[in-house]
Formats: sequence, C-alpha cells, structure tokens
Amino acid sequence: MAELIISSVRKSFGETEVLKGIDISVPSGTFVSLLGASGCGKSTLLRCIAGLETTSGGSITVGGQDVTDLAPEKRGLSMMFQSYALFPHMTVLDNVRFPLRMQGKRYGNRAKQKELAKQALDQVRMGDFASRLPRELSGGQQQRVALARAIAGEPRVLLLDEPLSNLDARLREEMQVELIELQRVLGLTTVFVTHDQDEAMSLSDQVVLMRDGVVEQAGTPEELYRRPRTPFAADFLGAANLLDVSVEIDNSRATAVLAGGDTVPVRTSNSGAATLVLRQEKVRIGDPLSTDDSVVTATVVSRVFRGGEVQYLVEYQGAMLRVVANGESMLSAGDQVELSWSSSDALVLS
Amino acid sequence: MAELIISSVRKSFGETEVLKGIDISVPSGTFVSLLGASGCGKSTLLRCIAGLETTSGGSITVGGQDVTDLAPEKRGLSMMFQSYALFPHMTVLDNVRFPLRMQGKRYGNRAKQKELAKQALDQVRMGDFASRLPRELSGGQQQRVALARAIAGEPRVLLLDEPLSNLDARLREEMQVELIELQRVLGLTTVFVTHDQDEAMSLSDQVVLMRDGVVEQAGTPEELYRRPRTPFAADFLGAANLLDVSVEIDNSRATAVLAGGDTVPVRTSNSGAATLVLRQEKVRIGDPLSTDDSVVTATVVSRVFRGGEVQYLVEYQGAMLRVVANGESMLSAGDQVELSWSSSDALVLS
Amino acid sequence: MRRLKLEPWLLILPVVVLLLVGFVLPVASVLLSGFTTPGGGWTIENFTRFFESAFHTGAAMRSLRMALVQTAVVLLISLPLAYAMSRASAKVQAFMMIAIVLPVMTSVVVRSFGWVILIGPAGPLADIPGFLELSKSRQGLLGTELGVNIAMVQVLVPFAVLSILGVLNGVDRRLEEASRTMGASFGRTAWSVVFPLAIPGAIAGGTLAFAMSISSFITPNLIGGAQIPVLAAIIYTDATTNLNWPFAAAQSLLMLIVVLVTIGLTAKLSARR
Amino acid sequence: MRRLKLEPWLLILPVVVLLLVGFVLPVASVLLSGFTTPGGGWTIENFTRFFESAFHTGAAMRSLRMALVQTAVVLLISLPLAYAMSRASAKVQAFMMIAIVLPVMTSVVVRSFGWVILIGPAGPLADIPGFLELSKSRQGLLGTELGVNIAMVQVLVPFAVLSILGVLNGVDRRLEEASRTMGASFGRTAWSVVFPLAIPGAIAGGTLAFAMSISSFITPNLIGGAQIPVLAAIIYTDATTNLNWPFAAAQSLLMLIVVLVTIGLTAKLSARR
Repeated sequence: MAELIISSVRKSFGETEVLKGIDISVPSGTFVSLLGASGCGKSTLLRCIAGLETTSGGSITVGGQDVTDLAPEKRGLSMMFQSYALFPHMTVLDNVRFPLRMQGKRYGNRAKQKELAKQALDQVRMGDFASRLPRELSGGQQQRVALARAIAGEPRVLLLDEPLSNLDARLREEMQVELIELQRVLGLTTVFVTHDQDEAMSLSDQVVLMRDGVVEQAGTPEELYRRPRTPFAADFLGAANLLDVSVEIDNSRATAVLAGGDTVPVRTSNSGAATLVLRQEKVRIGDPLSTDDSVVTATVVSRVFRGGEVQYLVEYQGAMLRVVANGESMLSAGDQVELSWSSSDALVLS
Repeated sequence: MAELIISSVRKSFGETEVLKGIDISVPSGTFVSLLGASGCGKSTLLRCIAGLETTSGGSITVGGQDVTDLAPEKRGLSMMFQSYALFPHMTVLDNVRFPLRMQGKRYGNRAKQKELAKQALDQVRMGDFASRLPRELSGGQQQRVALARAIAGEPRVLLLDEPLSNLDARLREEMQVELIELQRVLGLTTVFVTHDQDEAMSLSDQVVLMRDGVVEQAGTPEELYRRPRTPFAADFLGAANLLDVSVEIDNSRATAVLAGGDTVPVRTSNSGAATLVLRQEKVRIGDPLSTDDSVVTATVVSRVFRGGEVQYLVEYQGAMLRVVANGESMLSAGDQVELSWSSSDALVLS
Repeated sequence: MRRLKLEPWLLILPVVVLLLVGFVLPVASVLLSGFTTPGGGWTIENFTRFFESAFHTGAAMRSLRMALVQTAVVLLISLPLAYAMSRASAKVQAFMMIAIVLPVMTSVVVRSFGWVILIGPAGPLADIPGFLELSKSRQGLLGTELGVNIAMVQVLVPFAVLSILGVLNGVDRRLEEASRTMGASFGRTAWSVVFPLAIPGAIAGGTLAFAMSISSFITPNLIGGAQIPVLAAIIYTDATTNLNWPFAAAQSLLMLIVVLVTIGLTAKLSARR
Repeated sequence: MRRLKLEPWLLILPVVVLLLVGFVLPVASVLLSGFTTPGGGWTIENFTRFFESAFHTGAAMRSLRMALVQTAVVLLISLPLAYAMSRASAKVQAFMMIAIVLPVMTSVVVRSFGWVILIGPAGPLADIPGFLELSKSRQGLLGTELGVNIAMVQVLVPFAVLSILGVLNGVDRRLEEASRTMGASFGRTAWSVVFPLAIPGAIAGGTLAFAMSISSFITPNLIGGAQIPVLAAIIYTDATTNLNWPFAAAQSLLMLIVVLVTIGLTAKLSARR
C-alpha cells in the first residue's frame, strides 16, 4: 500500500497558482525524487506535504491517515533542509535528541533519549562529535548531523529539500552513497527534491518530473530516460538533442525528413510534424558502425575538454547539437564531421 | 608578458597558515582556474589578489605594477561574488554604472556613463532590464547583471569567486558558454575560483590545483588530466581509481604487482611501492579488446543508473573501484566481472 | 505559510489588546480634556490661549527647532558609529554598546552636572560661545540652546545607534567588498552603499530621537534653566504646579500632532525614494 | 580583512574620543564629589548618612525591587511581541512599531494621567487592588507600587522590543519550520528554539529597561506620589531643592554601582550558558 498519497493537490500564492493539481503515490520504503527546474513547484509541494504550507485544494494521506489539515508537528514526518537548519544553541547531541524530546514519553526518559540520539549519530558516523556545537563542524559534518536528526524520530516519511546542493562535487557524491544506504537499511519512505537530473536518477526508485506546477512524467529513472513522453522530459533527463522533423509513413515504414532535406528511418506510427530526440552519447562522430545507421554531415563549432571525454558543439542546418567523443579527440572549430546513429536510438515525439 | 604575477604569497589568520607560499603567473588574456576542495585557500588567494585581504608575505603584481599594499579600489581589478553582491537599493543600470561612476572623469559625464553601462548590459543580453531592481530578477538574470557590472569598468584582471555555484545544473551550463565567449571576445585576463573539476577543465586555459595552501599542480586541463603528478591530482581531476601496487623492473620491462597477486604491465622506470591510477572510463567491463590488455577479476557491489551510462562500484581484493558501462548494462550486485585496460592507459605514480 | 504566520499573534493578542485599548483610550480621553473648561463644558479656549501667548508659541518653536537640530546631529554621529560597531567583533560591539549606553544609565542629575562642569564658565568648552559669538556673557554654554543640544545628543545617540545597528548587522559585507573592488574608496563606499542601506534604521532611530527630544524637560531645565523654556517643561508645570489640566492637555495634543506630522512626512519622503 | 575592519574606526575616532573623554571625565568628577564635604575636604560621611537613613535605604531597595519586577514583566511581554512582529510583513512590523512607540512620544504628563484615569478610584482597574488585597484604600492603584510598575512597563516595552526585534529579524525561519516538522508545537518551538536564540537581544533590552527604570522619577512621582519615594526622585530633590550636591552625587554613585553589578551578573550568567 502506498505510504504517502498526494491527491489533486493545488496551491496558490495570491493570484499565482504554483501547484495545479498534483497526484503522486509513494509506496512504503521507496525513494522518490521530485525533479524540476527552479520555480516548478517541487519545493512548495514538499512544504505542503510537511504541513509548512497549507494547500489550496486536494488531500494528502500518510499511512492511511488524512493529514491535509493537520499541523506540521502532528504529521509524524521529518524534513531536512538545504541549509540544514541545525539549532545553533544546542550541541550536536541535543539537536539529534530534539525530535525525541518533542515526542515525549514515547522515547522514555532523558537518558534513554540520549542513548537513541547517540545511536542515530553513530549511524551517520558522527558519534564522536556529540558534544560539539553546529558552528564547530564543517558543511559535510553538519549535513550528517541534520540527517541523523531527521531520522532519529522514526518519521513515517522523510522529506529532503535539496540537502546535498551546498556540498562540493566530491563530498556530494560520497553523501549520495551514504544517504541511499541509510535509506535502504532503515526502509525509510523518502521524498527527495532536486534540480539535478543526475542526482535524481542515481538515487531514486521513482522520479517525478515536474514542470510549471504539474507532473510532466513519473516513473523509474530508466523509464524516464529511455521513454520520455515529451521533448521537455527528454531534454531535462539528460543532454538530448532535439530536432524538428516531419515524419512520412509509407508502407508502414516511417521516415523523418530533417531540416537539410536528409531523411532518416525512425520508429513511429504517427505522421506529421514531430521532434526527433537524439541523446548525445548515442551520436557517433565519424564512420557509421553499421550500414543501417542514419548519417548526416555537420560542422564543429566548439570543443570542450571534460577529462574522460570531449564535448563538441556541432551545427547541422542551423541547429546546434551536442555530441561527445573520447578524451583524445582533437577536432577543431570548422571541421566537417559525419554524425551517425542507429535508428533504434532515435526517439520520435509528436 | 604575464598580466598577473603572484609571487611567494603567504597568508595567516592568527595561528593558521592558509596560504603557504603561492607562485602563479597569469598571461594576459588567459582564463585561469584556481581549483581545490573547500578550505584549500583558493578563495583566500582570490581575496588577496583583490586586496580584500592583506597578505602576510610575498608580492602581487598587476600589469607590471606592484599592488601588494594598495587598497582594493586602486588595483584596477574587479571581482564577481558567489552571492552576486548586487546593490539592492540601485536599479540594474545604476549597479552596472557604479564602477564607471567611481572611476570618475575617466568615463565622462552621467549620460556617457549610462550609455557605457547600457552597452555592458547588452553584452550579457540584459539590456531590457535596465530599470529593474535586483530583487525583481531571477538568479540567472542577477548573475548576468553582476557579470556586466564586473566588466563595465574595464578591469585589468577579472576575478570570479564561484559565480556559477548558485545556479541549477542546466542554467549553469548555459552560463559557462556565455562566460567563456565574453571572456574571449573582450580578451579579459580572468582568475576563476571553483571546486568543480569539470567546470575548471571545460572553461580554463590553465588550471591551478591547490591543496592545503600550496599549489599541487598547474598546467592546461589536458596536462593535469593526462599527466597528474600525484595521486591527489589524479583523483581530483576526474574519478580515478587508485590502487597500491609494487613495481618490479626486469630487463627494462616494468610490472606492477597488485593486491591479489595479479601482475600487470606498466610504463615506469621506478621500482618499489607506487600508486596505479586507472580512470574509470579507461576500464572496460567484459572481454579485453586486445590480448596485450591487463585483465583482473572483480565483484559487482552496486549499480547506479546515470542515464547515458551505468556506473558500477566493483570490489577487487578489498579495494573499491568505479567503472562505467553503457546505459543498457544490467549487471547486479554479486556478479563476477572481468575488468581490462590497456597498459598505456594505466598511470604509475611513485 | 499562513498558518505559521498567524500563530504568534494568538500568543500575544491579549497583550496587544491590553496595550492598545487599555492605553489609547485613556490617553485619548486625557487629550480630549484639552477641549474642556475647568467646569466641564466644551471649549477651544485652551488652544486660542496657547496661540495668543508669545511665550508659549515661542517655547513650542524653540522645542521644535532644538528637536530637529538634535535629531540631525544624532544621526550624523550615529550612522558612522553604528557602522564601525557593525563591522567590529561581537565582543567589541558589546563593549562599545555598554560604553555609549552607560551615560544613559547614570542619574540624569549626574549626567547633566557632568555637562555643567564641561560647558560651565570654568569648563574646557567655556570659550566656545565667545568664539562662536553665540553668547556675550561669561557663563559658558549654560542657559544656551547649544548647551542643551550637546547634552541631549548624548542621551539620544544610544537609541539611534541601537536602531541603525540592527539594520546594518543584516547588511551583507560583500556589498562593501564589491564596491571597493570597483574603484570606490572607503568613504565613497560608506556614502553610496552602506548609508543608503541603513536608511530604514536611521528613520526609526531618528523618529525615536525626535520624539524623545521634544518630550524631554529635565535635561533642558538643568542645563538651560529659565532662559531656555521648552514646551514639555511648560506642560509639566501647568499640570503639576498650576494644576491647569485642560491647558496642559491642549498643549500635549499640539505636541503630539507635531510629532505625528513629522513621522508622517519622514515616512512619505522615505517611501518616495 | 584587517584593513577594511580598521577603516570605519578612523572615521569615527573623533566622535568616540569626544564621547568618552568629554563625558566620562566630568561624570567621574561629579561622582567623586560624593566624597567631599560642602567645604571641599574629603569624607565618606555622605555614604554613612545614606546607609544610616532608613528612608534612603528603603527607597533604594524599593527602586531596585521595582526595576527588577518591571524588567521581568517587560521581557515577558516583549519576547512574544517582538516574535510576532518579526514574523509579520515589513508593513505590519512598521505599523506595530509605531503603535508601541507612540505612547513614548506623548508627553509624560498625558501618559501618566492616562494611567491615573485607568487605575484611579473610578477607573476600570480600580477594583484590582481590592481583589488582590494589595491595598485597603479606595484610591485604586494610585500610590501603589503596582500602579507605578504598570505605567513604567508601558514606557519600557518599546525599547526592549526594538532590541529583541533586531536579533529575531536575523534568525533563520527554517529553524522554526524544522522544529515543527520534528513534532514540536508552536508553543514549544517558541520556547525551545526562538526564545533561546533571542537571548542576546533580551539581555541588551533588559539591561536598557533596568537602567531606564531605576533612573526614572517623573512617572513614579505622578503615579506613586509621596507614598512611593524612589531613589532617583530623592537624588533629584537633594540636588535641585536641598542643593546638597555631595549627598546627591554619593547616592548617584551607589545607584550606578548597582546598575553596573546587575549588568555584570547578567553578562556572566549569559556567558555561562
């Protein structure tokens, strides 16, 4: 059964409708990401779930209980903030003990609470810092303490608002691994807000892609990446090249006509104007591997070295396409190159 | 001639030595990145160049003029901050006009200054927002205005303190392209501070990798990536796998003995304990392409879907290695896999 | 969030009601008594008497002028002082705060007589009036507006500093740094960046200083004496010595109107910026 | 940065020197005069006389007690009030500020007589003393410590609110939100998270309120009258009516010491936390 059910949730600030009817169902123990650009409503939705914003319509159910109109402290959730929001006047241990203390008798006396808080700290490998103050810790350490505090009260749902975005790239990768391990071990139902599609894909069981207050597409990371339903989803989930094409169907064989008049075989059953989606890693520079491959000629515009690979911006009939080659590739601006791809890697969205 | 010369610069805060003798020379018109983890001293160095911190030793020369003891306003530089630091009480145009106004007669009267400020705004495509206040702009727009303000006063050196780190992933990539184009067009000598090795590599002519207040290695992105001088540099510049090995040299053929007793050919002239560096994209999963390749057997620990590729964590004799496969790869934890790499891709650091 | 925003009000609603209803009503009734005769009837005689008396209108004009001068000087001193404090460490900031608040904590008598020594005929500042030709007598600044203004400024500065400091503590230091790197000297940065951002604090502090100044009468009495009669002192005498309640109330109402108009004008001016 | 930190001080150094040297010295010399005889010799007679007079020590104890009670009540009111204001929009915050500062801006006479109406024999609060059995007479709260305390609290609240508001405006709202999501109700959040963070502001505001309270004498005189003599009023009378300067100075010195000790103790207590 779904632990968290969001049903037709709406939210307006004054005249502005930020959430326009959201339906999401989060099964118990799964990790769900709300993914989207800033302003898409993902953070507002998280705050509505937490009870920090009142909804303008719809309902939110946690573990079968309707919590739509409950005060935040009565929902049995916990939330971790981007800024960590550790209490500066409390020690690390007292910070982690806070949810236990607030839930009172359920966690026994002071000594028992301290023991439980200590255990939560140990789980994030911060047990040695129990008596420090938050300001004496590094960003990564504060982050771990905030996580310990969020899980200490055994929340029914754990809400995470871009908790990793203040960390630098290497620390962030490390924390991603720890976060996901902790979530699996504790079996926590988790809702994670992020604008980083890479983070969403690598952490989540389910990704909910949001756009302008509505759910654009939801599914497993693989589903969203391989079968995006809209050009927006295709573009957001990974650097995709989008080309306007016109599809012609002849004897059940579909052909897309590109801007330059080139025709390439595609797999679709709808004719007419459409968008051809080409993932950058599916486009090869140079000779095609198979004679069935689609081939077009383009011009290199710029070259960016990215370590393991080189990213080229190439121009094809006025459209800019991104393609990658291995790190040794040394083409320069102005070079003519052949781009090729397998027709099974080209997606058509109409 | 080098536009900016940093020579033996030291800086201590109380007992803590943050910069321990830094030497950097930035040729005119080049884009140099100071790269390092938080706390390595890169931001302090930038503030010393700007004159916002006094140095504890060494000298800083701009365009042949020793500026070590000059007040910040007399150095003819400009700096762009992570938080943008736009003046909230001035319109966008007045913000951009500020450096012109402060430099007085050099930029003529009020009308002339406004015209020049307008031009700078047009260069970052923000001309239409001249009469807005900063708080009425989005993060990306504020960032553009801050950039226009930083270039309006024709600084001798442009200093950028992680200006892109507050933007979300997609906007960030866009701004990287615009920033680098603007820098090339104006021929601005630029010092860019970042903790993101990908950003440093894709933007810079030169990368200065810092660690604990010293320069670990400096050079072009390609040099640092292909010929790191230390395991730290190899690891920082891109996800590298580091293995402790023992090198034996027999008849000028070097062999590395790995933890499991496997031996692999390497290219080095020093025997003894060393670190074998394997970039994750150089390690193949499955059958070797060539019979000369090194092959070891490892166990899959975890699988992370990243869209275009799948990243595996595999265990080889107690060491965790990261390797990538294409997005369709479906190995699962516990599977035995063969890892192979070409000996020319394995770097030995002793 | 609406819910979280409303909750604090529930907590303090009784207090707000008590403060407003419990206070505004009686003050209003006292002020209304300015329109009554000693017998109890309605009249505007108290107001006509005020405007016909050169002594009273003169004192009112003097009070207004002194309050404006004092407020201006207080702001000129408090802005840079609060700026320096906001950029000092928390420790130095606390120490400075105590140093400037301490005078307010001593008895008004001691404080005033400290000034009497300083600006009296034998004091180090005694020659200022001769130098400035403000006073021909050899009594120093005692009994002069300048003397009262000096003593009052010291009382008012702490309140303005407190108010401006609250705003400046919240101003991002990088704004100043950005200004410096763009060619602005320290002084121009203070003038073009810091002080404009301190305006809300300066308005609050200035308003407070103005209101406190115009209603003070102990310090003006002790330093200025009978030569510098201020309206607040006259009101006090009318109420407590002459026991002419309605007249005191009428003058208080006029004083309050002046204060409210001043606040209104300042708010208008600052909103137009 | 060291350079940027020092520059503001250069700007205000003259002011600081003027404030400290120009003020502390004369105040110190006035206070020292507490150790002199009217003739000019040195003596501690003024102090022995004070401690031997039950009237004087009684008034001093009363002043201290009233100042402590007033400060406590002021903080109890100001903390939630400042909290509610800090969470309101800038507009509401400004409006509230004006509402609580307005009473301070009216003449002390009008303000006090507002209270006389409220708590006098015919006022709506007249029955409180009978109910509380604090006073057997039918004069309401006039001439009682409770009456003076109520009137003084109103004068002091704005200063404490100003001070606490400055601190609370800088507290991250997400701390409260985090507390709420972890099972703390609104009240427990205020108590466990918000108020502890407001302590620096409460200390500053409380100190200011205490010092202002102990040195006030107009309001106590108007509400309390001769039945409630406070030390500040006695000092004023000794200096201006009895013209016994050394005695007034000696009592002022004692009052200042009490204030300084109180501040010192508070600072110690708050540092130990």
